[in-house]
Amino acid sequence: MRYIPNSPEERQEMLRGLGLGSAEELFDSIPADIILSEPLRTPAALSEIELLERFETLAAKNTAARRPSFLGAGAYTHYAPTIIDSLIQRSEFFTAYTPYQPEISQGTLQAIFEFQTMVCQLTGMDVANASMYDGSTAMAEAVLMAERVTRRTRVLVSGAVHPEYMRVAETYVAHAGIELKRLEVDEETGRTSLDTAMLDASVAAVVIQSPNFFGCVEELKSFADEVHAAGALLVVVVTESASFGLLRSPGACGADIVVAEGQSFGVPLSFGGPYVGLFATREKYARQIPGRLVGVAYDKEGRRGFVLTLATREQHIRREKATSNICTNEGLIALAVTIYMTTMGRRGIQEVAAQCAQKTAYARRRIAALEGYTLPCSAPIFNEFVVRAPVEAGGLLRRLATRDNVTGGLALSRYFPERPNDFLVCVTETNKRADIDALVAGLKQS
Amino acid sequence: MRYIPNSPEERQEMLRGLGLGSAEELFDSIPADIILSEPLRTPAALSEIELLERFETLAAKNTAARRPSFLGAGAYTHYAPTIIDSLIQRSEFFTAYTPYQPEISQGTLQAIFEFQTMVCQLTGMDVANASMYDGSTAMAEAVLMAERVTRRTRVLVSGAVHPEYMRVAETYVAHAGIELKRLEVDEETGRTSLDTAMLDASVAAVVIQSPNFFGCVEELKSFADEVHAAGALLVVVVTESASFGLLRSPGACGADIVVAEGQSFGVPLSFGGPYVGLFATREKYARQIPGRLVGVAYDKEGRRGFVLTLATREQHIRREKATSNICTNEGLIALAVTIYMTTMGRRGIQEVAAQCAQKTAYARRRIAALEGYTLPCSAPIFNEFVVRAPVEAGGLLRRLATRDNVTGGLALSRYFPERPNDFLVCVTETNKRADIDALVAGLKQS
Amino acid sequence: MTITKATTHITQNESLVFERSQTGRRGYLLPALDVDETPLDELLPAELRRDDLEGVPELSEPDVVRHFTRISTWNYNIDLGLYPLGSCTMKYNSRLNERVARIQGFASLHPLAPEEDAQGALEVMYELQQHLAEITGLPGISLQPAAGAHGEMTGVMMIRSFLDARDGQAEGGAARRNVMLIPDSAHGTNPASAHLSGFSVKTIRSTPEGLTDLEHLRELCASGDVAGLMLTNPNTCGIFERNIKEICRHIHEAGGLVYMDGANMNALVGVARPGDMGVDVIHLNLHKTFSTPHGGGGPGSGPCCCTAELEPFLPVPRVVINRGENDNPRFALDYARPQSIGRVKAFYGNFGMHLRALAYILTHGNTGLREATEAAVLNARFISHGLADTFDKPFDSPPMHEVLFTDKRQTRKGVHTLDIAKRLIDYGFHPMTIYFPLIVQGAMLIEPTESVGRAELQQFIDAMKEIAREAVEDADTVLNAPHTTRIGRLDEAAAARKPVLRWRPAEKATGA
Amino acid sequence: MTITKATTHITQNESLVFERSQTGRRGYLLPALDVDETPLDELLPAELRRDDLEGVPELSEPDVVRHFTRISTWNYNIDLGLYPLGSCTMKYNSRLNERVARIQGFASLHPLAPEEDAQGALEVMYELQQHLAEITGLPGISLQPAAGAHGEMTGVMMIRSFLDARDGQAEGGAARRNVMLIPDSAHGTNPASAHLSGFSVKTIRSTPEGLTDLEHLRELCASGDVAGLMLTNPNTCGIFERNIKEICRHIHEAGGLVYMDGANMNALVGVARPGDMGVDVIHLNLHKTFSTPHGGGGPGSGPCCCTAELEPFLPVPRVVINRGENDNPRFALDYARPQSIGRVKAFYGNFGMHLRALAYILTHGNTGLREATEAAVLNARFISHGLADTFDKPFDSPPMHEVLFTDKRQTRKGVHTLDIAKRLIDYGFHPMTIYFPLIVQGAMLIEPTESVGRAELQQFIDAMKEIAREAVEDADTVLNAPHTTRIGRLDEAAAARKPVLRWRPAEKATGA
Ligand SMILES: Cc1ncc(COP(=O)(O)O)c(C=O)c1O
Ligand SMILES: Cc1ncc(COP(=O)(O)O)c(C=O)c1O
Repeated sequence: MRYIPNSPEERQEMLRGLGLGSAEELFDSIPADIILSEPLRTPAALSEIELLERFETLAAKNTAARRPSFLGAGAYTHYAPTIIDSLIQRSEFFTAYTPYQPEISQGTLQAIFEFQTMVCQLTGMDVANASMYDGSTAMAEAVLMAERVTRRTRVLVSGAVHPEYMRVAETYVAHAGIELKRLEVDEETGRTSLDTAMLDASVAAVVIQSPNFFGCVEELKSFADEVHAAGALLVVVVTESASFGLLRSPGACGADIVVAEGQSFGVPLSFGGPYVGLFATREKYARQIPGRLVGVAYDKEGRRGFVLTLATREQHIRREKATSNICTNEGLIALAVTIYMTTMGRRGIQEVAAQCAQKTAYARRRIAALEGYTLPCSAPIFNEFVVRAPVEAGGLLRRLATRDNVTGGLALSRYFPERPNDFLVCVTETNKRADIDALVAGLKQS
Repeated sequence: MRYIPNSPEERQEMLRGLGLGSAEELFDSIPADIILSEPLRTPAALSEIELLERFETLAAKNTAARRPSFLGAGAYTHYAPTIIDSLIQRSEFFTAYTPYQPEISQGTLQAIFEFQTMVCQLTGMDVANASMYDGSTAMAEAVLMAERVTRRTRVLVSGAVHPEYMRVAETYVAHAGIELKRLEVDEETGRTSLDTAMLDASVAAVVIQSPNFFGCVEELKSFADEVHAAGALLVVVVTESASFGLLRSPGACGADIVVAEGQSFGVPLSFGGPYVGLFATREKYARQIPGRLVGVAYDKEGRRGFVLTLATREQHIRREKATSNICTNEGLIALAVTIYMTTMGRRGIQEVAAQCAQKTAYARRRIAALEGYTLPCSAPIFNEFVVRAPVEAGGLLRRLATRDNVTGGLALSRYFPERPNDFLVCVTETNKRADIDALVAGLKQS
Repeated sequence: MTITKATTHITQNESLVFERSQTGRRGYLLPALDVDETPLDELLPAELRRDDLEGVPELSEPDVVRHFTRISTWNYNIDLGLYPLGSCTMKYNSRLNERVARIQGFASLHPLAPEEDAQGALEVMYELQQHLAEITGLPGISLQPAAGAHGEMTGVMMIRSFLDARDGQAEGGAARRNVMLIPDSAHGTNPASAHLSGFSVKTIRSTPEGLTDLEHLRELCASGDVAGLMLTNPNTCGIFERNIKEICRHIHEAGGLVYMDGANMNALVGVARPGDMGVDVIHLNLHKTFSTPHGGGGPGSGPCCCTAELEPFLPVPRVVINRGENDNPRFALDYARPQSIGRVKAFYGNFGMHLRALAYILTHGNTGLREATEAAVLNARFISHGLADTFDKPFDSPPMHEVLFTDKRQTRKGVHTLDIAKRLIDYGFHPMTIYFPLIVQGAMLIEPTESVGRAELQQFIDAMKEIAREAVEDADTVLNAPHTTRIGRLDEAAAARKPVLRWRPAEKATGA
Repeated sequence: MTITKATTHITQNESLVFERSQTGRRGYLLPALDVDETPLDELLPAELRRDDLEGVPELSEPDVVRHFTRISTWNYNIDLGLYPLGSCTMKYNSRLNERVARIQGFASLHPLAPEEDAQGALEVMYELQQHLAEITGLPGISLQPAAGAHGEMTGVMMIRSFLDARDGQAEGGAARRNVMLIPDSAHGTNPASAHLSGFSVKTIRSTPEGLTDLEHLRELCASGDVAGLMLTNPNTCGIFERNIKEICRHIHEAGGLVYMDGANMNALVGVARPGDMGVDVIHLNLHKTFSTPHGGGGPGSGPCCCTAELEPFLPVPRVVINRGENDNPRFALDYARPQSIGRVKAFYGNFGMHLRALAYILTHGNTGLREATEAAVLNARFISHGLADTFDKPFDSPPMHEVLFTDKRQTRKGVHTLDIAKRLIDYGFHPMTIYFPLIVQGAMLIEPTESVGRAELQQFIDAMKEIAREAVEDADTVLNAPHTTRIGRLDEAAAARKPVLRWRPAEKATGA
């Protein structure tokens, strides 16, 4: 096997040096009756040429990857500067382990510190961790943290939170003695309506996504006041990080915990992962935060460096009492996001957001003008919006795909069977006017 | 411009610091009447997105790049291990300059030393340089070197040398007082026939390509004896380096100078360049060799290192008396070739050669069996051979391309108008049996 | 000889991006907006908008490239040398697999694309599931978990749901069995995951041989409230639990299920299968055994593999195969699994890692997979043998893919595991895993993997022996190590006391 | 404090691949042969075959990756810091351009593919030619030369052919004019290229201002045998030849042509054009001005640009545009140029570099090209100003994109240019170009390019000043520099006396 340095002959010599007659003897401590008697029934080795052909063939079957697309709903098509991928491919970054030995891991550690800082800047919070698996698990961890902080056990979750995030939260709390209650969504505005009656002393947190799953920007400030009045925490979820470039930060709106999916910042769609969860909160909750944290430290000569810190929160020290069971996180993806934020920078992140909003407004105007199509939600939006078609949306989108070679959006029936004709359209800076016009033309014909 | 660190504001400050009022003043030493009055009429700046789209569109027009191909004739389609490109993309290699400062260039210098050594091993010679522009200029430099060594002015060049190499040599010697004479090629064997009458005391060198342009392996040994008897040098040219894995080395056959095109060793076709010229010779001619040489050197503590050496041959010291005018060579391509030779290694290089020969033999048998097609040359071949079609080859190949989506080879009429029906077929380890069968089927139909 | 410098070495003092930032620098360019512009206030009311991105850096592209290239040189990495972190399986990361993961048809595929337009991706996942089932001997696979700990949580939650379904719940909805047994040698994520799944953890002692104490296990099982056992095998001492079948039988007889932590599967692939040992559910670390890059801390992938009995409880959606017209396979996502524990992550897991792991399996081939296991164990034995006379080996059972030593013989002179680890850096090696497992004092857990050659293993052994010598003759050199890095040991205690977790403008220095 | 080591730092002692090689290791796998095998002897008679590849290394893939990754860390590079090599224009190498060059439709295109199947590649070359013509003000372009020196040879050979065609040949076929004038400050490739083209070289003196001596030029022209002049502008002292038009007029009046060495075009792009100065032919270094990577010594690309008068003499083939049916453009290769000097290279030049250069031009845009020129000259001025009081400036004309200093003020204490250069390494910088141009003693030619920010320029200035101080107060530190590299100064004289130019088995050491 070409990845194994020692040749068969060398390995024979080594075995002899150890006084062993054969490789089998290496496994003498395994009872004979559980030793495999014949080779695994997996395929024989492929050469590089064959392997690449194989995967190229498979990739070609993913026809959606070659089409202009208006899919969003938790994963977004944004421009990613080329330097991101060339930098994260340096072996110094991608083949390194978790930075347990700071003296020879300063590259990773400093990058994480920069990541934590930029996440705080975007979310408007004080402290951010080194990353969670993705936005959905970050939200679940936020719910668990709210319980730790408030010692209360009920959590109100907006019905306009990404349905898959909701399912993940349900799984995470199933055995944690936490009850999730759903907040209604206002038909007309598309925004979450908070039934204050539900906001009693048992409520640990209220979880709001903004822009929400239907694309509507929530009035976070007003939520914050009511939630805090009830002694609960406001958890804000962001699935489209590009919105940070235009929308008032959750922190500025009074959020206590902000979780987000960072994929929009230079991370390939890659059929859903690996992505990266952003997790930020207030200074006072720093010791309740899940996951890794990097902090400043100095050596004897007073030189500044960075280390993993506040480890007493974590599983390898605290075991079952840890703030989370997470160990490996999304390091390299967090690095990609860091390079994205650094390259686009203060102005670029805002320009991307502005272009998303502008192009979306254009698409919205064009579609609203179409005979038979309506836009059910009245609230302000960022770069996603619901369209109500005169016909069943699933079939409509299929026609668009096959006839007009455009993926027109997401049929909401996937998550909401009761909404057969609605679909969610997402427009980003990468959608050309021509693509939008093609979409509109396609809708018109259908 | 995003590649320029200093912002416009910063540059203004710097100008002020220099007591300048505007950027224009930086160019005060240029007479006003030759200063451009308006901007260049080149296009306005493209964003990354636009630029990539632009080049993808252009690349898509290169339909030949997507077809199974049997083109060779100086540029060959071989398998290149993936690690080559990922290693040469390390900035430590590709953004470094010529290693003039050995203390901080040992990576480049050691790699060149390894390159020189492996070139010697493959060619069977004593000394190799750090690379020439490509095989064709390497051959021209060999002719010039032969004149320097022998002080004779006539050079006999086989008519079976790559026609483009021949043209390059003609240009190089045009003003060097060297006369090139062509050696006939035997119609029946396809091999060069050496007219001993021409081998007089004025002959500096005899230049033979093997395998030659028509794919035939030359009898180098017998040439060597006659050439040396006449006091001339034998220059051997190799355009298909993969052949080193199977054919007796030119050195073992008595060559005095060996030049080769290294593209076969992991270098992309890239429409003809950049490629890399290999240049090797005998110890005794080391100080007559053109181009850079890397040698072993030691520091005060006796640590081994590598340096550019024998620089007194070169233009920056010797100016018009230099052995060549070459300065920048093909460093990074030589590195790619070094990584290829190291990865494929002793056995891999031989296996590639064996597979080329085997698949070529198969193709040859299949085509020979075709009604109306003949193989004019009788000499042994490596992985290229001439096919004589019953019809005009140009049109035949065009039909194969459009109808059967295969590039069947090179019509020899491109270089030899007198051979309308002949075309050159090249088969490598990358041509699948299915491709060969498709070619044969296509020929049959035509 | 000391050198005075105007500027410390440029690659040694790269500042933070924020310190490098200069107002007005720009590293990007977007295509001009191609639609007619809508006034901002029509887009969004002012109170919903932000004015600026205070503090976010402004840099040119070369600034960015130089910054990250420079700091990257402060990292050790696999391509530089041996990275013998026990339990982490730091093996060669194939460039071919990186290339595969970047094929446009995969990299640009949206997770919500219609199934019929994503058949290639679903096929990749399906095929990987098949191979992992064959490798583990467990037929039910979910690729959804994003890392090992995530797979653990998934697995123990499945056990929870299985038991609840089987036993029903006690009055008051409490679970009838809620004790999860975990050896004291287990990785911290095990108890943490058990806790997250609502189990209370009881710890099993290890024997002097470094194996699970069967006696103690029996005792604990007696209590009747045992839901299951989480066992790592080979365990974190690098020793194969040779009583594994008996252990599984005990747990099963006690009405519980057995979870195996598969972090150490690099010792078993192609040699023995957890399913054949009686294990009910396991997670794999694709970022260990199957060489997907660690990336400085992730991403990982922690597929969960289980028995047919547990399969109904796996997370949804499942990737399944249906026979379409003229029965060509059609791959689909199946959500109709009423007993499923639900989702543990949005979408389908870290697909990019699935691609790499499948490429790993296909590149090795079935015989290559076993060959890698043999080479990994052989290398560990080579080190075990080479250091046996120099360092204390707490257990003399033969090690599998990793070998455990302690600092017992070195402590006399005040040299501890941490010092030995730091000193190794000066010899050009990454340290081994230290102070894990917790059951031995000053643990040094060494896992060379199959990706290292004989000569380098010998260099490592020589270095360790030399350090042992230094520990006696020149302890200070070891106690003050490392001496060859850009910074010395950092004061982690102080860092934790007054944590500085983000940069603030106050600290702005002069950039580069 | 000295550290004893069992093994020297692993990244500091990587051996040669040959020393690492172990018989039986393998780093490749090919698909199995899929045709029925022919007996070797039928393929080729034994006397034409070789038995083995003696000495060629055998390594696994991880061995190879580790080997080249380790030795790569011994290189300085642009992404680490300032690389101020005068005359070399070491600017930022865009990753975007690297990506463009790797697009499969270009990378896999065979040079002999039928023109109709390679239209995209031909269009790339055609468009690049158009832009270079606009930038130089010279309409005739050939992209065939592979580097600057190659472009020089091409250009002067064109002059040769032009003159022969214009003047005919003297009896005996000797050329009527065969003197090429070259300033004493010229780069070595200029005389070498002139010689290769059959010219005899006469050297022109420079004035105390660092300009071409017009008086001397007139004298030399008087002789009547002047074929032309090879001039670098800005010249290699970084000074613009302000008399350029007058110089060209003189040469033209004397019946010669003017060749301009375009290596320093980074000072002129978008600001002034050689064609407008009276230059007849020039080469460009795409690997300097247009940022194609130097690659540790190449590949380069040296397009030749000339007047309409000289165009017929350009190498064949030319890339031309024809209007096909319903006149969409059709790009073609034109060989029918009877007066052409012929080919200078197989195929069409270093196409991969053409792609990168075109990407550079399109990414900058016309205004960006000028902006880069301004920034480059500004940075050089900044350094010139910052070091003016510390180092000797041989000429006080304002520098363009590079600035020339000498070691005059430092030599008193025995510190020379070489020592200053080596000492710069300890400060984290790559040295400047040294001992070139030859017309000044101890030359230090500094070219920062536009790719470096203010703060780093200042660090460089501080370092140079500090070294100047050291040269007085602590000369030994400078004389023994560098102190921070893996090896010290190497004995180059000894290396040249007994050259060892290849590894031989004899030298085999123990590998890693
Ligand atoms: C034995 C063991 N179990 C579980 C884990 C957790 O895996 P992960 O870090 O992927 O969550 C690890 C890895 O650190 C481990 O070594
Ligand atoms: C002034 C000058 N002329 C010519 C050359 C030769 O260019 P190349 O190295 O590309 O052959 C160089 C580059 O070193 C140079 O600096």
